[in-house]
Amino acid sequence: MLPLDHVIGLSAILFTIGVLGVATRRNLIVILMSIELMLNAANLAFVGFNRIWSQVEGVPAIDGHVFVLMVIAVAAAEVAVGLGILLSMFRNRDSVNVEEVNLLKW
Amino acid sequence: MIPVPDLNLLVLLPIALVAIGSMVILMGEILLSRADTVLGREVTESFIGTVLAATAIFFLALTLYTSVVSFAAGGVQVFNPDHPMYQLDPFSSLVTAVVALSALLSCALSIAYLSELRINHGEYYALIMLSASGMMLMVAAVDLIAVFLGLELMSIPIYVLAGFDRRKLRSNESALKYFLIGSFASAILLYGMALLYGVSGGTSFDAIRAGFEVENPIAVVGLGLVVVGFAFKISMVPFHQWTPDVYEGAPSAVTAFMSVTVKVAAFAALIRLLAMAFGPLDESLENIFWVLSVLTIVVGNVMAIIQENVKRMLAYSSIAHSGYLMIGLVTGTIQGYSAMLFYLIAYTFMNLGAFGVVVALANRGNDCERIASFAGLARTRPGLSALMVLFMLSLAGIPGTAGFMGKFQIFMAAVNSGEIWLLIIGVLMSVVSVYYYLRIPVLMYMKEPGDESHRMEISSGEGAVLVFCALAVIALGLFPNSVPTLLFGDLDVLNWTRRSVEMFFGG
Amino acid sequence: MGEFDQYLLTIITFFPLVTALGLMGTSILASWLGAEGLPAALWKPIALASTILTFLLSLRLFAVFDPLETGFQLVEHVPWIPEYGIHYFVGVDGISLLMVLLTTFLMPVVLLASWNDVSKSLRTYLSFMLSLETGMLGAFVSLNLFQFYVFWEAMLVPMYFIIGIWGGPRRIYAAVKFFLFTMVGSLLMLLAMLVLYYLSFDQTGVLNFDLVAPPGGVAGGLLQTVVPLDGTWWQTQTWLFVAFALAFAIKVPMVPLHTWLPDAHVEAPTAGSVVLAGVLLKMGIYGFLRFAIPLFPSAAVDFTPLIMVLSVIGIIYGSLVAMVQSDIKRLVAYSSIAHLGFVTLGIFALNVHGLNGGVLQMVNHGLSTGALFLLVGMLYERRHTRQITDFGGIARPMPVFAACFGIVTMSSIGLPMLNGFVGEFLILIGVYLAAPIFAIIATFGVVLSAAYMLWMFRRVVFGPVENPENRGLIDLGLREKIVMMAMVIPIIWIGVYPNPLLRRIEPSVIELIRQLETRGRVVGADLEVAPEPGFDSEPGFEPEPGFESESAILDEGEERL
Amino acid sequence: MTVEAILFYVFGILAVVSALGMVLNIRNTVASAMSLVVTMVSLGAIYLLLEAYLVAVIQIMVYGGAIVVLFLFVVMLLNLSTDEFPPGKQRVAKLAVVIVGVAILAQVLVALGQAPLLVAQPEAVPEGFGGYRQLGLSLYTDYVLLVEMVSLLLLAAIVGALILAKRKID
Amino acid sequence: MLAEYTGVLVILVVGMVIAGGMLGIHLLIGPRRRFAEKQQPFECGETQIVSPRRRYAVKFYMVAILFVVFDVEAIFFYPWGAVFQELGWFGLGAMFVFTIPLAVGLIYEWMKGGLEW
Amino acid sequence: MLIEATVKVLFILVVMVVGIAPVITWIERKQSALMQDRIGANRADVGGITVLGLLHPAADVIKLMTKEDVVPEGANRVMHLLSPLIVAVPAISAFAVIPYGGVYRFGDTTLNLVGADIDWGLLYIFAIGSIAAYGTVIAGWSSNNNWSMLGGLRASAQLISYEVTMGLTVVGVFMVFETLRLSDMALAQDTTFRLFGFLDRFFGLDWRWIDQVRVPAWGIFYQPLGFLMFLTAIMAENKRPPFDIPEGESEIIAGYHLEYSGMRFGLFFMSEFIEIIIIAALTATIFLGGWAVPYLSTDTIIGGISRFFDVGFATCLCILIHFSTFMLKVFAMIWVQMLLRWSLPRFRYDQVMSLCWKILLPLSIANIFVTGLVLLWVKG
Repeated sequence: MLPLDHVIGLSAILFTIGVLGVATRRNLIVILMSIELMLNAANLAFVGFNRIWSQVEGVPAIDGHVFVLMVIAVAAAEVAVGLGILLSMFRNRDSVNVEEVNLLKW
Repeated sequence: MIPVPDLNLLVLLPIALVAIGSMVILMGEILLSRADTVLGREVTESFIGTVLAATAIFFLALTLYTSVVSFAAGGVQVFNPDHPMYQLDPFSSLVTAVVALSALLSCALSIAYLSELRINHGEYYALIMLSASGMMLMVAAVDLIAVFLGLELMSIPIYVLAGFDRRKLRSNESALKYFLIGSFASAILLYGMALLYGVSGGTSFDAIRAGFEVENPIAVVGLGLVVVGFAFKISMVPFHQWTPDVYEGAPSAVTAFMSVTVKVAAFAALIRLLAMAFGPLDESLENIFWVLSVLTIVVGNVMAIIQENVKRMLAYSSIAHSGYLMIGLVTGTIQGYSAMLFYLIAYTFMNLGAFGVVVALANRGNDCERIASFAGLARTRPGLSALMVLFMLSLAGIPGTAGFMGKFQIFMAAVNSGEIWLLIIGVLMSVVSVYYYLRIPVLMYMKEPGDESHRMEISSGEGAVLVFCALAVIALGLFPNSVPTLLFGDLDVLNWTRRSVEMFFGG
Repeated sequence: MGEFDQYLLTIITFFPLVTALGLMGTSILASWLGAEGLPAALWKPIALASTILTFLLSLRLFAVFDPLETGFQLVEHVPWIPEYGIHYFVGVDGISLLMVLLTTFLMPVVLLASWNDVSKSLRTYLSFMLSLETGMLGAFVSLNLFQFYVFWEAMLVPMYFIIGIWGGPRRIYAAVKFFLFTMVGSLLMLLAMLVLYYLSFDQTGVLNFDLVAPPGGVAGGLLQTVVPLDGTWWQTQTWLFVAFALAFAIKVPMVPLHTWLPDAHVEAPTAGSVVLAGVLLKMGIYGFLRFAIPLFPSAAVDFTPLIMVLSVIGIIYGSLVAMVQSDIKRLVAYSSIAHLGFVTLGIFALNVHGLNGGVLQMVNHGLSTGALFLLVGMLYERRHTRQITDFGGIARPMPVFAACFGIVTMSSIGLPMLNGFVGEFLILIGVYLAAPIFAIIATFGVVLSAAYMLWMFRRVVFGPVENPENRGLIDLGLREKIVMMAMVIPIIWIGVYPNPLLRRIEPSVIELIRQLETRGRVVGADLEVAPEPGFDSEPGFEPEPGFESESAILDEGEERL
Repeated sequence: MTVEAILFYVFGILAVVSALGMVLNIRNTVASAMSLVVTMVSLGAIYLLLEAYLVAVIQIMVYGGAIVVLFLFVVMLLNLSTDEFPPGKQRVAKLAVVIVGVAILAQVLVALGQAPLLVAQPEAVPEGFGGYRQLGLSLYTDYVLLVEMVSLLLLAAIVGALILAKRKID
Repeated sequence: MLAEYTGVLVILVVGMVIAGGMLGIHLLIGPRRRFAEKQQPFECGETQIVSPRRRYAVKFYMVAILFVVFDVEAIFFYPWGAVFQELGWFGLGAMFVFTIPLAVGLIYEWMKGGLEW
Repeated sequence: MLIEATVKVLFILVVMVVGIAPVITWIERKQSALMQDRIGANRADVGGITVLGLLHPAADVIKLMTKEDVVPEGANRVMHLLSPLIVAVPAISAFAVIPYGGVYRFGDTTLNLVGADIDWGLLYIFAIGSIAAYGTVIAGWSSNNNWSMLGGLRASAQLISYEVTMGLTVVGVFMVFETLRLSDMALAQDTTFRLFGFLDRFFGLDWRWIDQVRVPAWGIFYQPLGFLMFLTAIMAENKRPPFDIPEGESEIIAGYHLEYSGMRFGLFFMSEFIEIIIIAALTATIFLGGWAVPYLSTDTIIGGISRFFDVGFATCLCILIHFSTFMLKVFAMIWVQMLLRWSLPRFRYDQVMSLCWKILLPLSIANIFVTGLVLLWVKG
């Protein structure tokens, strides 16, 4: 029996770490990774909550798990495209420092 | 074997058509680019582009038709009655139709532009259609999972489209920024959804409606995060910073597409979510919307003044329009929502038109986007200038145009809810907006031409789109309740919007 | 009324627009088909013919109009956006009749006058002028608030372009300023309109933008709406009136809000100035008469002193500033401010004389100031300068011009037997009855106006021809003579025999005053009890003298001040 | 405390530490990526403890095995191993984000403290919960629409990645 | 259910012990004689002239990106395969629809040369 | 529970890792020598005793242990140390789920001869394998050597490519056996089926002798194509010839473990051989019936023996038989791998990638759908 409150707490902590990463880091890859961390925090919350709501009116409910699967798929697609964008930019300019993404005022 | 679910496949027709269209385009692009001649015609790049665009338009037109039919039929249809994810009702049918129409117009707008920028790849149309399918899923979703999936399916192709002009750094950066902000926003949104799921035990709107309690702090945080997530998509201040950059950097035709459809879809989904999953808004949320709306209006309008780039200016103006639209959210009434819907439809045409003019001016690989480069345009391109004036006036909300009817209805709804201060601010900012919208007509008509070289001929696709938008702007402005058409009789857009949102209020 | 007359107002209103669309449309069509469009030589004649036809139609309107009947005539009421109570609802009473007439009259004159002015994108120019005419006419005949607003804003756009494209060196500044000023007011008015609309909805249960009840309609118009004097702040009559008044005051313009006017007038091309002075400025006063005062009578009464003060300031200020102008056009522009001060003063006397005079003076000002602008334009056409000092002794080379100039100047000053006199006289009487002190100050303004006008006139027309360039000036040609005749004849005619106009104004004015009486101070104090006409004040309410007769109004006016 | 709880805390702490390591390690991006792998795997373990079996394995396969690999590829191939960028501007905005983030965290934690979720916690989950069988059956009946949509999403990703990353598009 | 995973836990621990132990022993008993040449990266006798920390061919990324996408596809196949017989024709149809876009994607990638090395 | 699991796990580890893995190195040398007409390993001796060269594995270990541990300059020391671990630990851990015997009943207790009988055993191996991919890539990157880097890249690109295909090729098996649990799969193969039973649908007959042909219900008979593809994919996963491009010595010297020496290299080396065993065990389990004796199901065996002995003993004997069968199959598969490794030349890298993306991937998807169609047809 897991302390589910703590599971949600853990997910909140991870989410915050992700937000902090996005906010403070300037390396695009790390920012992307932080975003992934945020998604994972949400996934953890989904799974944790699904443990609570494993039954709704007597029927096994796995909305949370399905959501997580979808999120994982989405994350994969997102990462694929995101790194594609990064590559196309890298081809034109040799940096992944966010602050150098400055042709357009940030 | 499990019993086969009782699926209503016809409901999926709009999305299916768009999806099939995108795949047909991809395959067509491959086949065509490997063929030397087709039906005796030499296969050139522009020929491929035209054929694929025509395919896209064909499929989008079919989608439009099906969604209109579904709207006309009325009623609520769900894909899977046991587990509704996707529900085609008047609201979603209407928004689907709008999305399909604006995607269609964007495709037609892009044909010449793409070859002008030498980025004439058929994938463009496929991506537009994929994105449209995401929007359709999002606006018809009655389940958080579907909303999220639709949102992503909408966004991911647009990230790519923003960077479609790969050789240009600005396009790269635009894509990158949009991607970073967009995925950050979806992560926030997702966490909000997780919390909402946690308090209600289900992801369907019904479950959330049943489980949501204002007293529960987790639920409130969840709702807040969801709203923030959407706020990024609709560029609500203070989550708007990406908008001008992305709009500026992306190829103009893409900007035209995303400035319109994303806003329509995101607002529609937000309305749907708020109305169906949360019911009447809590007052505190209303107050937050109030503040954000004011901020959005003010920031959008004020920042637009100092822009020197048309696309940036239009970006800030679109932020401002988001603010006006949010007035509808503040009211939270049937009138407010239907006004928002009308405004969105009007916004579709006028913004698409405005960007369409920018697109039509793009010359030899370069966008015509400095405001100064519009100087004296009336001399060389009188027709385009006249259209631009019309779209600017509509954006500014001058009577007789769709923009005015939209604003008017929003204002009506707000007055009816007693939001006078909000309106006074909105009105004063409208005056400000007139100032920057008028700059372009001023330059076009009242200044001497500079040494800019614009494209001197307009392609038939662009022309058709611009004229269509112009006619729509005028028609919606003058006869919102009976847009005259030759083929389909009079279109009662006003009642459509109302009919669409009545559903949320048990109508 | 025949079948034709039934749609007369619509036809008059939209005929110019149709012509404009035709002008543009044929060219677009032609360029599509690859054919040649209308030959350029025909554009001006077509536009002129259209305006003249409109004028003839409005003469027909004048003839059909029954001066004895109060209320609106030739009413048309067609659903437009009935969901929101928006109807296409037109009709005229005496006041709007005159305004329509003035508009349709000025347009051909203007077109004729600027025959050679405009060479740059002529067709666009003509289209703008024609659609401007539609906008103005539409605003004058609208009886639906929404419709009024649409036309009110719609006429802004062509005017903006006329100033901005065909204007003088600082035209862009002037155009944008003009546009923005007007927008501020009108958007606030829109808000007030909406508040009023929902008030009416609360009271009647019907969504309705109509000002009065349409013929055979069940719903009462907005005029029946009881606007509370207290309540939520944004529902009090005061605030609604302020919002409306702001919009109209900017348009008039009343003094602190007038700064757009000199710029716009000076920078606008001659035709633009004439239309601006002749018609557009009247729109503000017309708005007061048609909307602001009858809709919010108590607030209007409350604000009378303020508006009168502002008007008087406008008169004095306008005159004084006009006096120091070196540019003729600017001088005329400031004189407009002064004159319109008179008009507002007369209107807000809120009695028959004042209102009569005010309305008449609107027409007069349109004619005389319009004519002045035309004359200045003619001078400018010849010399390309408007500095008073550049002229002198114009009378010698241009006798006809000088004569016309003289008549118009006199009219502007208000010389008896010319139109200006009638209006100003009536106004002064009205104001005197209402508030003598203002009448006195206003009289002083008349003197001032005489001073600067005559001073200008003398320096331009008389004296030796010092500037050699003035020596060879050619006198008015046939076209210009026709134009000037067209202006001068009504100037004199009204001066001598204003009765046909006054006869038509008066019923409307009396109707307006009746509105004031019935919906005066008591109204709205209690939402439940809407007093009947002639209903005396109830005990407990602040007693208000009934407006039984003209004398009663006079008494009331004296008593108040 | 049960074994499961102990394992949860172990993996939880591991996840937090490695997540912090990912965010705070500014010298070595590869190490950041590897930290992320640890986070992902720990999360996978926690999913197991939460009896989300299929999700757990998919988490490890896709997040641990695919997504982070992609990150690692990009990091290594683009030589982004170190990133000692000069200190950035926009301190205020970032500070704001940080504050807001921490505030939300605090809010959620406080909320959790106030309204414990324990109320509804079931001791045991239904038979087959979280296994591939239940999930598979639901996915392809109740959620079949989403599955189809995912494939469109993946199509978009394929097309998009090719368009953006390929050196030459014919 | 969770009991089944004890073995996994055990083998992970044992595996780490084995691998770590082997490394540890080696570290203990292995000799240590360092000099500069030995420490140089092995470049067939040449000194290193190009750092390996540079950009490599884009093909690698393309493969990785494709992998991510198709890996997700694969994970949707696993649970489906396991319950396939229960799902029956409906499941086959659903999976067919699921596969079409991916097949299109694969063909597209193939024809566009995204799979060329 | 913990003890039981530990014993089961340790048993398989001892047998496989300590017992077989060293032997395989010897087998490989001897087999290659045989195929190339050489003598092969025969020098290592303890006091003159060479035992056919069987001492070589021990000599290898001692040698690796006593080598110097060189870390090149510029390398990332932590990562350099970690990567062999990342490779080795997953390789070892994979044994946990491989059933080396069926489920046996001793009175009230049941004995399940698998380290961890988890529900999604095959996926566990995939997941473990996907983690192992980090080892190569990190090794290549951390060495600060161009060859290593290139090798690491090639290795990881190859690994991840084949991971997808490997997964998809076995989906057909899932569909047939309706499970992801390896022990269930093995159990399901402990029977026979009518090879041409599906023809009933078409001819509706009791149709000559051919109808009565029964074969063991092994995956290989259900999924012949799947078997070939899976074997190809999983061998490519192991990066052994003919898929040894990542370490192709003629191109990039030794690939990602170029800069590894001593036991660090030893771990890479060891895991490669452990993976051979795992591949063998896995293919045996999925496709070759695992511990099942063809035509003799567990019940038959126990039933048969218990006619003579007591049931408990019969079961024990059955376990022995099953385990031996399993080991036999494993060795057969190892032998097949060796055979392939020494017969086929190395592919070019583009061939490897084409094979994966252009042949195996479409084929495996097609296989899935054909399997589905046939299954549903047969079921009716």
